[in-house]
Amino acid sequence: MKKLINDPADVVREALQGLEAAHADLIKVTYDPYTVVRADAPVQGKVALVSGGGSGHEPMHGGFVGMGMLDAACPGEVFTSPTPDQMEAATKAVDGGAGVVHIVKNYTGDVMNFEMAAELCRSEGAEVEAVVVDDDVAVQDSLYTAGRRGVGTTVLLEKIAGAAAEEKRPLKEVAQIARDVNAMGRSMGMALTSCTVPAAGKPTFEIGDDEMEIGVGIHGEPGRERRAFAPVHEIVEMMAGPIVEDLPFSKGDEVLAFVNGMGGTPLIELYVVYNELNAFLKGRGVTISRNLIGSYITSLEMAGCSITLLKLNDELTKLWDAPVKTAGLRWGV
Amino acid sequence: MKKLINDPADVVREALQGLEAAHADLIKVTYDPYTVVRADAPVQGKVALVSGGGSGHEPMHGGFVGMGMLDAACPGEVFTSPTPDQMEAATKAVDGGAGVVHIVKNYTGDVMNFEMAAELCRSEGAEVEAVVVDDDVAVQDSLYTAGRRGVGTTVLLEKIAGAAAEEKRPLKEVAQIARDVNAMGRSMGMALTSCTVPAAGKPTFEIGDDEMEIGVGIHGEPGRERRAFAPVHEIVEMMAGPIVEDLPFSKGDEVLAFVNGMGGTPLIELYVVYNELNAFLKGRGVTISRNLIGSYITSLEMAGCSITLLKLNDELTKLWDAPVKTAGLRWGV
Amino acid sequence: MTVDRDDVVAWIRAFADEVSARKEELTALDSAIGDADHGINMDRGMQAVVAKLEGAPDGDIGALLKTVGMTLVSTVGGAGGPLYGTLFLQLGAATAGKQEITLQDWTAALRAAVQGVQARGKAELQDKTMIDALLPAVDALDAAVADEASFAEGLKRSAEAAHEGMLATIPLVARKGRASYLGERSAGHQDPGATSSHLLLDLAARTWGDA
Amino acid sequence: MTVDRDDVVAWIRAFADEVSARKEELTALDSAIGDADHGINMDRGMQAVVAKLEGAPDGDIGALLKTVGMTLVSTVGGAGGPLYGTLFLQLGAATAGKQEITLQDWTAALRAAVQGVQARGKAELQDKTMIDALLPAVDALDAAVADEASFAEGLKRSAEAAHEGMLATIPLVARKGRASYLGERSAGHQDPGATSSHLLLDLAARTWGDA
Ligand SMILES: Nc1ncnc2c1ncn2[C@@H]1O[C@H](COP(=O)(O)OP(=O)(O)O)[C@@H](O)[C@H]1O
Ligand SMILES: Nc1ncnc2c1ncn2[C@@H]1O[C@H](COP(=O)(O)OP(=O)(O)O)[C@@H](O)[C@H]1O
Ligand SMILES: [Mg+2]
Ligand SMILES: [Mg+2]
Ligand SMILES: [Mg+2]
Ligand SMILES: [Mg+2]
Repeated sequence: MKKLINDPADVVREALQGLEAAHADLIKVTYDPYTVVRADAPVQGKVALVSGGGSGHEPMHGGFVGMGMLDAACPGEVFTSPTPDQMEAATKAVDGGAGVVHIVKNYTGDVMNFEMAAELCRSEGAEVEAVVVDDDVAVQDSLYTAGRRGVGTTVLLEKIAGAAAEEKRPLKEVAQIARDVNAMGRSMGMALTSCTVPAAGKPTFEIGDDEMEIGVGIHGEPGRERRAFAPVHEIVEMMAGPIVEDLPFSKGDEVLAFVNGMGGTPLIELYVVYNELNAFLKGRGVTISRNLIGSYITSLEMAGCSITLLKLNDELTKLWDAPVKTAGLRWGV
Repeated sequence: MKKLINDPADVVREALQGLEAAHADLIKVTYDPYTVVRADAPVQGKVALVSGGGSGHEPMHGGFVGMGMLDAACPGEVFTSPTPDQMEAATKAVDGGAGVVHIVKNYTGDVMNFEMAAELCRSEGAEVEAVVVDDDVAVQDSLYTAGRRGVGTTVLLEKIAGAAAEEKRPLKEVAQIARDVNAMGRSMGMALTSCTVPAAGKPTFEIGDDEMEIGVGIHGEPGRERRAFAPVHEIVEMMAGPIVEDLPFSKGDEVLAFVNGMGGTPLIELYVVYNELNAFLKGRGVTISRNLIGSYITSLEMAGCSITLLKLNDELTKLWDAPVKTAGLRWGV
Repeated sequence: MTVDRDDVVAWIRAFADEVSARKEELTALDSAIGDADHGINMDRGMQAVVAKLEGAPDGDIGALLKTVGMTLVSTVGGAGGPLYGTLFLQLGAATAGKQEITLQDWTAALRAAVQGVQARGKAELQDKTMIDALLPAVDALDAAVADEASFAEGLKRSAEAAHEGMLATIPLVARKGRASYLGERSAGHQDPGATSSHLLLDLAARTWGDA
Repeated sequence: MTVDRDDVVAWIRAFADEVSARKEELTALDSAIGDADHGINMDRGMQAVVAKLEGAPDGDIGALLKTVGMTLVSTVGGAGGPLYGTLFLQLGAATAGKQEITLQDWTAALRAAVQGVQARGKAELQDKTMIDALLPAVDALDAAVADEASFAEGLKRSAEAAHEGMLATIPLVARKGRASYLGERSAGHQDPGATSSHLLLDLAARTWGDA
C-alpha cells in the first residue's frame, strides 16, 4: 500500500488538522470527538444542517461545511460511520434555536448511529429532523433489504438544503426540500480499480486488468456486476440507462448532471464521461441545465466515476445557484 | 490500460467537447485548430493572456479560461505541446488591442512552438510578450541544460497575472507581474505510480510497490531519484527542503502554499500532506497566509503530489484574492 | 455455580484479545461482502474498553457491562458500534446491581440483549447478520435452563448453537446491512458480525467453563 | 544521376511508413528519457503529410518540401514539430524551383536545413539530440562531394554517419530537450530524435540508392 500518509491509524486526524490549518476562515475542528463546525456557528435563528459519515470520501462532508451548505460534519474513521457522541456534540455546537436537520446516508451503521444521536439530542430538548439519502439505483430489489445506498445525491442535497436554511426557512420546510432532492435524484457508480482502506493495508477487492465493477458503492462494496472493460460510450449507457429508467425522465425535463470522480480518476476522463452523458440525455430529449464535474464524493484512491441526475424545478435551480462558500464548493461570494 | 475513454486518438477532442458542453457560459471551443477561448473575448482594452501545453494536466489550462484568469488556452495532444497555428488562432481571437501575453512552460517543445507562433503574430502586427515559467527545483545544474521545467507555479501565475490584466494594467506591467510570480515561486513533485499516455497504452515508467519517484515531472519524466517509499512526513521534507533552500525564505516570510494532486491521489491524502507542510514551514518561521489544495495541474492518473511555495507580498496577495470565474478556480463572484 | 465480576472482566479481556488476534480474519470476511472494516472497528472498540476497565471503579456486573456498552457505542462506529453497544447496554440493564449471576440470570440477560439488538437493527433470523449466531444461542440457553443443565453445560451448548448459526450464514443471501446491497452475490460468504458474535459466546463458555 | 520530385515523394512516403512501423520503438525510447510520445507525434505528423501529398498540385521539389514542413509544424507539436518542420522548410527553401536535384544540391540543402534546426533548438553536437545524427551526415556528404562520389555513394556514407551519430548518443548525458532534466540518468539510452533522424537519412539512401 503506497499512500501519502504516516501511520494508518492517524490518517483521519492528520487530514482534519490539515483541513483546520487550511480553512480556519471557514471552519473549526474538534478532535474529541471529531467534528468540523462552521466558524460562525451557531447561526442564531437559522436551521442547522449536520451531516457525517465515514472518512475517505473527501471533500464530503468536512469540505462542505460553511456558508450556504453544512453547519457541521461528523467524520468517522475511514469508511466507518461516526458515533452518536460526535453527532450529539456537533448538533449542540450548531443549534441556533431553529432546529437541526441530520442528513444521513442510508447505510445501516450511519442510520443507527444517527438514530441514537437523535434520541440523545431530543432527550435534551433539541429539535431534530432526520433526512435519509438513498439514491443508488445499483441496489436492486431494495424492498426486503437495507434499501438503497446514499451516494452522489448527498452532495447536491447538502448544497440545496443549505441554501434553503441560509434563507432562514423553517425546519420542516428545509427538511422537506432535502427530501424532495432525494426523491428527484438518482445515482450509479462504477470502478476500474479497488481502493485500499489504510488500516486494512490491501485492496478491498481484486479486479482484473480487463474488468470493471458496475454499480460499485463508495466504500468499494461490490456492485451490480463484474463486466469486461468497455469504452466509456458503453459505460455511460450502463450507468445512465438504469438511472433514467428508475426515475422516469420525460422529454423536455431539465436536470442537474453530476459526473463524479471516485478519487483516482483524473478530470480529463470525467469530461469525456460528461460528453457521453450529454449526448445520451440529448438522445432522450432531456436537457442538462446545471452540472457539476469533479471528485466530490470519493472512495479513497479508487479509479472510476459515478453519475447523478437530479430532476430540477425552478425552486431547486434557484437554491443550487445560491451563493456557497466552503472548502469544496464555492461560488457567488 | 483502463481509462474512461473511447478511442485513445479521440480523448483530447472528446474532453474538449465535454468542457464546451459544461461551461458554455464561460468559454468557446474551436476544434480546427484546438483552442479554448473566453466566451466574451476579445475584451477591448484588456491585455489578453494566452497559455497552452500538452493535454493531460486538467484543469490546466482550459479549466482556467475565464474572467480573472486566462483569455485563451491551446490544448495540445496528451503531453505534447500545441502547435504554432493554435497559438496564432488563439492570440488573434483574444487580442483586445492592449497586447497579448504568452504564458509558456519551459519545455523545449512549448518554447519553440510559442516562439514560432509569436514570430507569426508579430509579423501580422500583434503585440506579444512571452513569459516563460521554470519553477521546478527538481532539475539541477540547469545551467548547461534546457533549464528548469515549468510546473505548479504556472497555476498561480495564470491566476495572479489574470487579475492584473483584469485591472486593465498595461502589457509590460502584466508581463512583469507574471515574471515576478515565476521568480518568487518554486515547486517539486513526486510520484507513487506512473501515468499511462492513452496513445502509448502502457505505463511511462515502471515503479515497484515499495518505491517512489522524487522530483518527477508532470509528464512522468523520471525525477531526481528513485527512493524507497517513506511516510509522508519524510516525503514532505524531501520536497519542501530543496524548495526553501533554493529560494531562501527567511523567518517572517508569508507564502502561498499550493499542495497539488497529480491526478490519482485523493484529497484526504493532500490534506495530510498540507498538515505536514504547515508544520515544516512553522518550524522555519515561515507563515502560510494563502493556500490552494487540490488537483489543479495533473499528470493524467499518476498518483503523487507536488508542492509549490510562492513568496507573497501585498500586491501578489491582493491579486490572488481578486475575483476569478473559471471552470477550475472560482471565487469572489 | 455462578459468575462474578472478575469472571466477567476476564471474559471481556479474552474477547478483546481474541478480536485483536482475529482482526485480519474478521476484516477479510467484511471485505468479501462489506467494506473491510469489521475487525478494525471491533478491535478499536475493544481496546478502548480494556483501557476503560483499567481505571473503572469496582461496582456491580451491571455497571461494568453498561460501561462496556457506552464505550463501544462511542468508539466502534459503523453498524457494529450501535449493535454491540446495545447488546452490552442491555446486558448491563438486565444485570444491574448484581455481584454475581447464575445461568438463569445470564439467559435472561442475553435474551433481553438480543431483543435490544433486534429492536435497533430490525434483523430477523436468516437475514445473514449477527442475529443468526445470537438467537440460536439464546434458545440453547433456554433449553439448558429447562434441562437444569450446569452453567458450564449451558454455555457450551450456546456456543455450539452460535457456531452452527455462524456457519449457517454462509449460503444465505443478506437482507440487512451492507451485504444486502450485493443481493445474490452475498451468498457463499460467512457473515463477519455472526463470526464476532460467535467468538463472544465461545469465549464466555471457555472463560466461565468451570463456573 | 539526379533525384526528381517523384523520388522525393517516394522518400517521404517511405519515411512515413517506417515511422508507423517503428512508432512503438520510438515511443519506447522516448519513455526512457522523455515523455513517451516521439513515435506517436512523428507518426501523426507524417500521416498528415501523406494525406496532404494526395491532393497536392504538382510543383517543384522546393514547394513539395515546404508543404511537408508546414504540415509537420502544425500537426506534430512537441519539440519534434518545430525541429522537423524547420528541417523540411529549410530543405524546401534551398531547393525552391528545382525539378530535380544533384548530390551537390542535396548536400547544400541538408546543410542549410541542419543549420536551421540548430538556430531553432540551439543544440550543439553531443547534446544528445537529433543533431548528433544530422551533423555527421552532412559532413559525410561534403566529403563525398569532395571525393566526387556518386549520389548513391554519398547517401550511403551519410546514412552510415547518421547511424554512428545515433549510436553515439547512448553514453551521452543530455544537455538539451526533455532528457536534459534527467542529468546523469539520461546516459545509457539512445536518443529518440537522433533515431528518427537516422531513419530519415537511411531511407533517402535506400529510396534513392539507384539515383
Ligand atoms: N440491521 C442489522 N441487524 C443486525 N446486525 C447487523 C445489521 N446490519 C449489519 N449487521 C451486522 O454488522 C456486521 C457489519 O459490521 P461492521 O462492518 O462493523 O459495520 P459496517 O457494515 O457499518 O461497516 C454485519 O456482518 C452484520 O452481522
Ligand atoms: N533543443 C533541441 N535541439 C535539437 N533537437 C532537440 C532539442 N530538444 C529536443 N530535441 C530532439 O527532440 C526529441 C524529442 O522529440 P519529441 O518527443 O517529439 O518532443 P518532446 O520532447 O516535446 O516530447 C529528442 O529526442 C531530441 O532528439
Ligand atoms: Mg464500515
Ligand atoms: Mg511531448
Ligand atoms: Mg464493515
Ligand atoms: Mg517526447
